[in-house]
Amino acid sequence: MHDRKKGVLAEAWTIGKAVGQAMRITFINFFRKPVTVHYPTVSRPFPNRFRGLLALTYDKETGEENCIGCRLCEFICPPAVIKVEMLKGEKRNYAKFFSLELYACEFCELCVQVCPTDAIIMMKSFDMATADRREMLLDKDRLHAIGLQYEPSWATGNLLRDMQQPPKKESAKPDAGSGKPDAGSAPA
Amino acid sequence: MTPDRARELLGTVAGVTLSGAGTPVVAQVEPAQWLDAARFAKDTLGCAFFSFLTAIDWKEQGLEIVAWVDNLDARVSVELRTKLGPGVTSCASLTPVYRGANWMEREGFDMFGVRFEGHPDLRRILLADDWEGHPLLKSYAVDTPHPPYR
Amino acid sequence: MSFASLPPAVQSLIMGSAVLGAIVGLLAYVTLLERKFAARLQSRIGPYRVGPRGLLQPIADGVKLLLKEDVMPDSADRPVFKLAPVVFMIPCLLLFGVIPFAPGIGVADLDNGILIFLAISSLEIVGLFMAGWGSNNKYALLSAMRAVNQIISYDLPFIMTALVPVMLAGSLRLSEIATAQAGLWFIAYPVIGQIAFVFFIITAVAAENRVPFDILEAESELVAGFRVEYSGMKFAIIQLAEYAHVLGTSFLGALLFLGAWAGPGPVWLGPVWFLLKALAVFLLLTWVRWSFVRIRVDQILRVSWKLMLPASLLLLLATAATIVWRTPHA
Amino acid sequence: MPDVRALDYAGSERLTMNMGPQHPSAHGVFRAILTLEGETVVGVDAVIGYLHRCHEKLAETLAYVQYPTIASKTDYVAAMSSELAYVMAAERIGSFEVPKRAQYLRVLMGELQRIASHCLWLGTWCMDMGGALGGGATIFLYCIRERELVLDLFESLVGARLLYGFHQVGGVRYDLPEGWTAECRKTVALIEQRLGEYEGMLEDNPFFMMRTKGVGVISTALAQDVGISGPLLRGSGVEWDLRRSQPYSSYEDFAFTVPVETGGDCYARYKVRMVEFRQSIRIIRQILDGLPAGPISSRPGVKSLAQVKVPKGEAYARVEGPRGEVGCFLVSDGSNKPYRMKWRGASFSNLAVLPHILPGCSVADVVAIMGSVDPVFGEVDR
Repeated sequence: MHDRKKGVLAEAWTIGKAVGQAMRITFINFFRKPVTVHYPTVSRPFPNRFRGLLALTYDKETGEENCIGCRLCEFICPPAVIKVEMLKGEKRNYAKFFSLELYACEFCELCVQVCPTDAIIMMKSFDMATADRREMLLDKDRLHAIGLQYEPSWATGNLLRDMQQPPKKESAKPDAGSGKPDAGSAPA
Repeated sequence: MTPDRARELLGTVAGVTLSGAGTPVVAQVEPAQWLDAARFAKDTLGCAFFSFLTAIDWKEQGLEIVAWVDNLDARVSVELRTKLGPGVTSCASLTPVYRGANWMEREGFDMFGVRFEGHPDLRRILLADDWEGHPLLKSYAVDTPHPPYR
Repeated sequence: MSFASLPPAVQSLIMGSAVLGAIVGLLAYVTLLERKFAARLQSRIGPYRVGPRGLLQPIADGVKLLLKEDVMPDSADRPVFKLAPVVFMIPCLLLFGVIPFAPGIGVADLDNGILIFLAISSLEIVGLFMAGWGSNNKYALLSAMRAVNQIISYDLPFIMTALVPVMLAGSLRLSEIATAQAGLWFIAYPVIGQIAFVFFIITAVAAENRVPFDILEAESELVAGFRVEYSGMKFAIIQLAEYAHVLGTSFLGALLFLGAWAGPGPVWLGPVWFLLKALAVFLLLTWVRWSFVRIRVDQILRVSWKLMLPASLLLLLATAATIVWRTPHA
Repeated sequence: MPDVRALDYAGSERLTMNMGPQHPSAHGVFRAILTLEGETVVGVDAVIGYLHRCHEKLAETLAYVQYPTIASKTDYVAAMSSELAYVMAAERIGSFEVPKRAQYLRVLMGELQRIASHCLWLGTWCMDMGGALGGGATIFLYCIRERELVLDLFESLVGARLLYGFHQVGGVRYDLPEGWTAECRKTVALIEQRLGEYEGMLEDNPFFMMRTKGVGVISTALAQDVGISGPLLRGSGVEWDLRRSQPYSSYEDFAFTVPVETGGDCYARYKVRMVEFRQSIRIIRQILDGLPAGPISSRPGVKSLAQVKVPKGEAYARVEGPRGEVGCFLVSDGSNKPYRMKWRGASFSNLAVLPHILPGCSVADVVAIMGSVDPVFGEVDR
């Protein structure tokens, strides 16, 4: 504590200055606006690309469900929480069965990315706490209902794949992935 | 010390086969020479920095131990490897040369069941003491039932 | 029948109950004050959910702690474990018995009030050590040993510093120290007053075991120190007692240096002024607490014995010399 | 680990004290069985593994397209650098090229991640030293306040705050959204200003100096021998920064200094990290100024599991993470899954130094030293 080279008074002065400095900084912060968000009453604005609750979508024009039961999301899912069975139809296929174990989901957005029909998307919602674990086992109806309940995030399979598209050999056509920073604010 | 010079020097050590080019210098060592090769790397090549030690299970060809050391001043990396051979689970410990090998070898014992001879404190490190089997062996199936949690 | 015509014992009883009630109520809100103040220092809001702006938070805390399960370790030294919070609490509340809150208002205005105050103030260590020992917990034991070390080494400079105003006032009676400041608060006394006040704050922080001197709580090392095994109401009592001790010291600081109840306005505003000044001292202690990191036990002891104690002795000497110098020779 | 019995016995009773796995300063789930003589540590047995999740076995069962999203769970405080180590190893085996823009984005994220991670380190370290009910908590909350701003940037980029899944083999998955660069500039400017406040609260502060100077000295020889890396190694006087000595992902394009301190104590490590904060900000500014246009991935976006196949081979990719050398040793057998993956966690090696330096310290120093090592147990136990 006591530096022998300096005098006691000089030492006391440095200590006093440092102490004053620390207390000054806390005092400055006393007058800063608190950063706390009153969570359940006020919610932080979601960014456009928020990766939240998963949902299935309907086609906007025909009102049909988009999922064709191709099982790509089931294969890609790293924690293997998606289970799909396909129902063959005449014009197109459907998902006979679609379940998602949200309690093990890690929200990596790979299922969204691989979906060829933009059927599975993510929602701007994260508060899914529940007292019953079984409520987090989402079936097809629940997923469709969630899709109508919340606001969708920006990402869909096609948009994500476009963004990552490498330049085509020879014909470098400008697309969402190349060129200027991409317009993440455009809603899906 | 350059990678080439390191290669040249390592070539003079008995039981060392070199492969690859540039950095890292990959030295395939006979199991009997394992400790000597490491000591040579540290003392002669100046590889004082011990990066990691691990094992690879080549199924029927047995285990291979890999250690990676660096000479930080000359920026030369040396990868030491030794094939223990089928069925062999014992290997000389590098702890007399590198103190950092202590935990790495405990992990190797934990995951692969390699008995490092001369290790001061060879216990399981990541898994529980009463765990059965060595999970990173290829013979250990992913869905092997484990003793119940307590 | 007026209050003054009652027998002294009854007077003390009434006054004591009144002060006790007021202090316990005040303590509850002092915790809220500290939490709110600390929160703002840290860019937070602090408790805001219970009642308007969190004003009911202390009550909610109390109810919660009352309803909590009272866990006692199996191998604890039961009588000691149970008794410790009470032994800890009593001296902390007794402090308020000797403080005069305004001329004539107070439980007992003793002619050696400050000595009694300082004596009682260091008694808390008994309860503290009992708690540490009785818990049969290594963390608690270490903490209790640290506590004994620390409190003994900081009570000495604390007492020395508190003696400076005593010398300036020339009396051990707290009310006389207060009235002696009618002209000039002792904090405004040239040089000596300011140094003494700074020393008082440092030693008070140390004697209250607050950061940066809170090595006996030291939750990053000793989890919660001596109270690690306490829960429910016992924990609440310990917590309350700690705050009582801090508040008592704040009152003492306001009395010794800030002129106690002196202030503009009518006489009946005196206690209010005193309270405000005490709270200001309390906030200063809080501000120090929330601005520094903790120091190590051996360093704390070194600071005390090698720096604070000699320095406070010197200060005392200087005060004595000043008084002699300024007193006209008869 | 020194043999406790071999140490000189002063005649007082010894106390065995468990620090952790449930302990306020265990930084997760670390258990140090301390043998105490009074308040002095005479023996340490470090127990780890409480957070073991078989990452190395898991990697053998997951494809190259899947694992990067899980790699972020090894070092969850610096997820960007752990993901990068994995994809770099795969790219190195397959000699996949990465577009310039993607490389710059990786550096950008790595440096932002370093800021976020160091913020957390500073906060938790001060909390270890200063108490959750004291000045330590104040600095902790300030640091977390600033870290949140960086996480906000990540969130607006990838949509997640902690586990990003930003990298993929051949590039990155997300391009910058509109307005992101402006936001980023604002954030780093703010953080740079606030850094001065942290230093003002800590440096010259007698309490802080007493706690850190000369505490937990790691000698250069011990540092190399045990294989500690990152700020700890540089704090012990070795100039070794993978960004400088073995540049990856276009780090050679940027100007920055590698701080080296020779003290080897907690204060030296603190100084190194504080300089790194500023150097990261410097690199970020350079990237934002010179971010090239172009594709963000040399391979099309992930569509199926078998999309990325890596030829037979082996590679060791090392990345300078906030805690040091994050390495991924990958052995490929030509399929879409690795044959073997060894994860070299920086914290694992850094933590292994504790049994060598703790004996002789007091209990209070143990937490200060452990905090200065900055272990993340996701990476230690993997």
